[in-house]
Amino acid sequence: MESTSIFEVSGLSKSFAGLKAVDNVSMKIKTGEILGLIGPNGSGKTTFINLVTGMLEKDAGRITIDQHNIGEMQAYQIPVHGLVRTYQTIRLFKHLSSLENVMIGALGVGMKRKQAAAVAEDLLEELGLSERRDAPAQGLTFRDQRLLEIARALAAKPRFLLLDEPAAGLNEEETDELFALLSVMPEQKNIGILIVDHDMRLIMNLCNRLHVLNYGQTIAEGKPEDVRRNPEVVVAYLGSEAS
Amino acid sequence: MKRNNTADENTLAAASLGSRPYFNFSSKWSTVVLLVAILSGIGVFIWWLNIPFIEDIFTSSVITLISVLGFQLYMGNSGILNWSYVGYVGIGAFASAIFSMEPSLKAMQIPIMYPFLQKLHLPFIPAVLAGALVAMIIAAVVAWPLMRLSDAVGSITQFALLIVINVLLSQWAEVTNGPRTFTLGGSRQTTIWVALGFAILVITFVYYFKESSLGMKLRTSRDDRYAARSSGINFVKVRYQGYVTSAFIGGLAGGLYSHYILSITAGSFYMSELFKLLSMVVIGGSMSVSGAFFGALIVTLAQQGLRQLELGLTRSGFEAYGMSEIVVAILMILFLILRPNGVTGGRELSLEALRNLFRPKQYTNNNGNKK
Amino acid sequence: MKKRMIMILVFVLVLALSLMSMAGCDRREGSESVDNGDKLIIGGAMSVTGIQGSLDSPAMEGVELAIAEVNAAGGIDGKMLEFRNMDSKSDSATAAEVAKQLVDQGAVAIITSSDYDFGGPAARAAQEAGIVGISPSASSPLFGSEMLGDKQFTLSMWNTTMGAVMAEKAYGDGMRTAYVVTDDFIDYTKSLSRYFVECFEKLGGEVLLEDVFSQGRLDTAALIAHYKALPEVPDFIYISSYMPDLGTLIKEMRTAGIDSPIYGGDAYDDPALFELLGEDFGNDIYWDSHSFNSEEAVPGFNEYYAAYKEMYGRDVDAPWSMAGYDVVMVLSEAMKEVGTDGAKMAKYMEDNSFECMTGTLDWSDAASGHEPNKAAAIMKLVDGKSVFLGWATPEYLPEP
Amino acid sequence: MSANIFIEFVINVLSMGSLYALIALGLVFVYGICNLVNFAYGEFITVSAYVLYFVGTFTDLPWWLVFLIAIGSGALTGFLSELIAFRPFRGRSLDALLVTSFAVSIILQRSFQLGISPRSRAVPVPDFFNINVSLLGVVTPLRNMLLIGTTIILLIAVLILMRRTSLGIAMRGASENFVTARLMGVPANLVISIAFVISGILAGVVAIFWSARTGSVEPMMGSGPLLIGFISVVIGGMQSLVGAVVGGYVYAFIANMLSLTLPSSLLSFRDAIMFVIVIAFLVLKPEGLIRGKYQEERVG
Amino acid sequence: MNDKKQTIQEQGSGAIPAPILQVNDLVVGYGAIEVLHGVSIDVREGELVSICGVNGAGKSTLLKSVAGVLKPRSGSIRFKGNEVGGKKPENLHKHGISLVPEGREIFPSLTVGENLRIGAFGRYDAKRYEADLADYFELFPILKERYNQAGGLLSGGEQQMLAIARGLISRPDLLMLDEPSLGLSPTMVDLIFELIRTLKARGITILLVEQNARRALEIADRAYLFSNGRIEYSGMSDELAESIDITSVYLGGNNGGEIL
Repeated sequence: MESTSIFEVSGLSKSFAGLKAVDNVSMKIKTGEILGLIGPNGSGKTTFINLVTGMLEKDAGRITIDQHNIGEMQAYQIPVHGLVRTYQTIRLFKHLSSLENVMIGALGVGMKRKQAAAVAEDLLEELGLSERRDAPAQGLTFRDQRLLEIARALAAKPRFLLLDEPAAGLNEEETDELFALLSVMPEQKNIGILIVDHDMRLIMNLCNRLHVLNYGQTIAEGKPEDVRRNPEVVVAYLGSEAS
Repeated sequence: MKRNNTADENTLAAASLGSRPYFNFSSKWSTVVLLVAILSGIGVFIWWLNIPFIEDIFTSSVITLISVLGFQLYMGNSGILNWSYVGYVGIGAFASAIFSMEPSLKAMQIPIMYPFLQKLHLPFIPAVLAGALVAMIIAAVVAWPLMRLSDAVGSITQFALLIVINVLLSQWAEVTNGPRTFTLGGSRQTTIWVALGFAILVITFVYYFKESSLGMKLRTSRDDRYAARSSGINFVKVRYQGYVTSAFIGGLAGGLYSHYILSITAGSFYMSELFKLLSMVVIGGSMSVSGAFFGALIVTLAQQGLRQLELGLTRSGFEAYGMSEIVVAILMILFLILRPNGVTGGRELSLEALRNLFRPKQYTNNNGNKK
Repeated sequence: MKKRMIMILVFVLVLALSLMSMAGCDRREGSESVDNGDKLIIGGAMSVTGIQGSLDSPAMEGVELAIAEVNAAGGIDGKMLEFRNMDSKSDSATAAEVAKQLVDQGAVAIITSSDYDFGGPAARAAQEAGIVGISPSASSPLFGSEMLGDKQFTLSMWNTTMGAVMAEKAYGDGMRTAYVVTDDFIDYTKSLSRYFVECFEKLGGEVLLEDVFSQGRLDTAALIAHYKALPEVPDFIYISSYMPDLGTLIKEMRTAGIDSPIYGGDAYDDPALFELLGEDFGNDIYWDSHSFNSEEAVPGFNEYYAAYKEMYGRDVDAPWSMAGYDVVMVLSEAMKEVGTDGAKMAKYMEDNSFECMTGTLDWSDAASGHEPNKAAAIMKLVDGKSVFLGWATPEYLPEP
Repeated sequence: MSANIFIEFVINVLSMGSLYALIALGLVFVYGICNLVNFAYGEFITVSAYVLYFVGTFTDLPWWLVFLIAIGSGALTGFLSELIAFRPFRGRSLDALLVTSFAVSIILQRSFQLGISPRSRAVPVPDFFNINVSLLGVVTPLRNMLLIGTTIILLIAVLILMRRTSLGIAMRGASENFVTARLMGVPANLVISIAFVISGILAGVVAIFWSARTGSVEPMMGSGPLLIGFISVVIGGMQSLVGAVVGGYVYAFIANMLSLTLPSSLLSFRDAIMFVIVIAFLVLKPEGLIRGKYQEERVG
Repeated sequence: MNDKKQTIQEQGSGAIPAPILQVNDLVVGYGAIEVLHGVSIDVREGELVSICGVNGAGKSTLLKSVAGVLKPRSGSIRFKGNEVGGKKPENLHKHGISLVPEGREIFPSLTVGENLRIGAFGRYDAKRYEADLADYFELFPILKERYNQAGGLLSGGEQQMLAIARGLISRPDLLMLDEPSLGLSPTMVDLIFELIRTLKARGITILLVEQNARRALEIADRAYLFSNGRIEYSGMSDELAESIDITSVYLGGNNGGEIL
């Protein structure tokens, strides 16, 4: 019913003081699928997200959504092209109410106020946050803050959602809830999700495909069960035995 | 619950309390109504008292209130202290004075004034508005490159800007009569009613601004500018818009002030004025319009009280001149330490807040739906 | 808990202060009825703080002294005088505001700050209320009935006199070329230079260069450089400025080896300046002022000195205190004769001449601006001590 | 004639620059550690100048002891103001600190007005300060030479402190990374107190030379040096001690150039010109002048 | 150096030495988030204890709490028998806790020598310092070479060496290393682990947080496996390495990882 969009990154590179944080990474996501981006600490995942969302300037590479070149844009120009993100350390507008937080997501992509409010109301309802709609975001529980951040991202009606460690700080039960929420989202909303997380239980079960980084380079790609058995991935995570 | 989305922001904001039938009109806009009611109440009472000097104090406090509201509009929503703000108040004051003064009077008082300025002549209210516009345009011109700076650098540049404005106001003799007093001819035009009228407009506007999408966007840049950016908000742009708007209100306050006091110098729009505004906002609570309102109220009362005290003490042989500033400064530091969000704690005065005041506190972290 | 305690304290403090401000109004209402009671309030909108403080504080001492004297002699028709000063903080806006408050408290006259810029707004408030406003030593010609209204006076000679006297003095001393430095801070400093230059040039003198600076933004290096770059060494330097920059400038010029005589106006009459210059630099400096602290210059000074010493326990400070004293004496004479009505008082002051500590004083009528007709005292600094040279009235008086 | 003007110019730049360098150094010490542009710094200078006035006028102590007491009082003011006013704000927002220092400045200023007098007081200085010396045909007061000498000695002292002693090295470390320095056993309170004390000592020295130049002290005298220090620090790059010193001399150079070249009618706009330069500096290369922790932190 | 080694050996020959660090039921969090939900560990004198686990499991948080950077919400931290929870980092350093922070945190504009000098700040002893310096130059020859260079100009591996030397030079009773191999090239990682092994041989008590589980378990005496702010497994490291499928802890279990 809805068209398929494609988010494509090719040859993305970035180095800090000579150190290659992201090194020639390419990736492609379609709406309706969930791609997991994993790798050991310091492998360049967060840098990757910062690059594609315009928070950092890339050294080289091309980033497009359906032919729109978003790679040269400022961070604030990107959401309107259908790409939004969340943060590992939750970044909410702590003095704004839950409703306002979500509305911002919609206002940010140019929606009118009335429409934004309606969208926000619906999303709060959907994520079970309606009761807290007028409470300042900083008073919410950690779980609710996570959900609220996702709601804010969804309010922009994105085609692609980048989740940076959404399960960090959640307990097992909450992670299960998150899984339930995310697993149906691609189809329901026809969006593509790129998720970075360390919770392998979540990643392995949620993702259609995985993309593994180490030292900023792609070391593996493919179905979760394949990636898991990939010796290079295991070495990246656990280290090699001493030679 | 299906909601009717044709309602404007008022009802929208109030809808949280869907389960509270007796209060369907906006809980949020009650803030404006309450503040305006308090202010006009005091105004009418003072008018009824008919003591000229109290009326004067009130009028000048109302002008200060307008100034504080403009200051809060930017500081409260963007979280950035605008050190140069009083400079715009000064620009507004001088510009409107130049606009409204009789050309012949200008020629007599400031013979070296540029001829095109001497020729300008506008009636009072248009002159004040034009003065505010001048302040706004100057802000619009100088501020753009400064807006992307933040934190320490931002503060420093704004502070430097204030000094530049002050030097220009105090030295540009062809415009402002230089370091000497600029005296407006004629009688006082900013009466108690004019001031009150503008104050009511400005309270409403500042509150509206806060709740508008621009205000909301500005507030996001205060809370987290990274998240704001990734939510599609160009925080440099919204800051700029907020800054310029605030300069307009500052200029407005300046124009009302010059037509109230009738003799102005650049020194009136410098450190001690900035300090006064700052103390009001800090004591009242910078994040809410009510905070600026009550801050202005408290500091004005304290200063007037202290001035009487100064007088009393001095008459009894103890020189106490300058004490009021010291007390206000200490008060401000105490507030910063003990209650950084001021008396209002960053909240707005509203009917609901009033109700809560008279209700035992029973909620700890759940203030969404308490009984 | 502690926090709450402090919050409550703060609240109580604010409440108390606001009540106090109400108490202020009660007094006002009281004082209105005091008119037929037993005291007359003389309001003071003088600056205790800020740059003007150094002139106004001594003047206030003179005011208090005179008030005590008048009251000791039975007051005005049995009513005691009360002096009520509110600090105008060397700020024109504050001056206007406090003057209004004083009017509302029932003041029968306002003594303003000793300067047009800081005192003018208070005088305007007095004029609006229909009462007399008078400045002890504002010398700008703007301080008069033309700019401020028909009930406003200054006890001081105008800068026309002050500038002219010094121009004639300098020319008489054989000075032909001048380097003039003007502090454009207030009208006083600016107009003084203007009249000086006008008179000096009329006499045939030549001004080699007129330099300008602003109080608080003094750049001695620049001025000295300008001086040294002059095509010829000027006979003397005329500086129209104020303390503290005045002191710094003279001291730095002397230190830089510039030893031309320096001439100036009444702002030089500041003990802080004498002390600052000391024996080393305190020579060859001339100025004119309102009076001088000696029996020789002012008959009756010794008596004044004794009364002052008894009241304040120290020597007479600057001659400004005498101006303050005179102000009260003039006001009380007028009140004795015609009562406290502002218009009548003003008329009386216009019509009569007064024998003051600061010399004989005769105001012109309101139409010609209440121009004070007065002699100037000429002084010289010798080893950091001021020496009285005599009284002078100018031959030629420039138009204000 | 022109040679003389040149020599005089050089002497002016060197002596004024020395004074400005000391002022800037005092500001940057606190800024480096606490990120605080200390508005009350001008009042530290005023305190010392008043002590100079009181002790010098009302006692017969030898001049060097008077100077020591004045410098000590500056140090004490720095220490106490940190303890009472700034310490409670540890870890709070930058603006809260700035506003506090602003309030402290107002409190001190008004206290002088209230407790001493709004009028200026003549500050006694030892006679040799006013002796003139002739240098390459230019007459200049000896105190200018003393100032240059004192500045050199103080700079060397500061340099030794910061480069050779553990405390100095620790302070430099703390200004780069406070948390890590604490992990190495560098006590936060000590480092911050020392920064304020050094700032106060420098304020004391500045007070001596500043009031020797103006000859007097009055409650508002601190604002002049504060602005000068402020400009110098910005020119020099905010964080670095060397930068502050260089900034002081550069400022003196620019100011003297403007004094010489600007017509006197424009001279009063000099501050405006200086501050426009400052703003331009900050806008064009904020990261070049202000290094390290002031860059916006990278996300993630 | 030598006398210290001996004391440990003497102690070692007797009963099990008392724990030098004992953490009980530690709960730590930032803002709304709780990171450690009741963690208990102990470290005995002379031991090398390793803490492994995926990113975000709370390993660094634990070290920061022990070092005094973070304040515990509840639970106790006892060091050499004294309660130290919530004390200031500078005081803890004086008591002998030294943390080599994650990301090295070298003072970039200070020279290598000055970096080391700060490391000894809390426990500076001129005589010992010079001797130790000479000793560390043997261990880290590169530091001697670069002694007068600014810390920021060193390569990542050199910086890590410097950070470790800086942590050691105060002769701490407990050295905590936070992810020393992070972001280093494989050869450099080898070097660092070799170094840690040497330090252990010298009798230094070490608490090591390391993502590289295989290597960490290889050199550690004992290990704790963290997951989600809790201890998942603990024990002697060789036993751990054999008995648990570490891969599943890191990369999710074969089937134990099903959700719902």
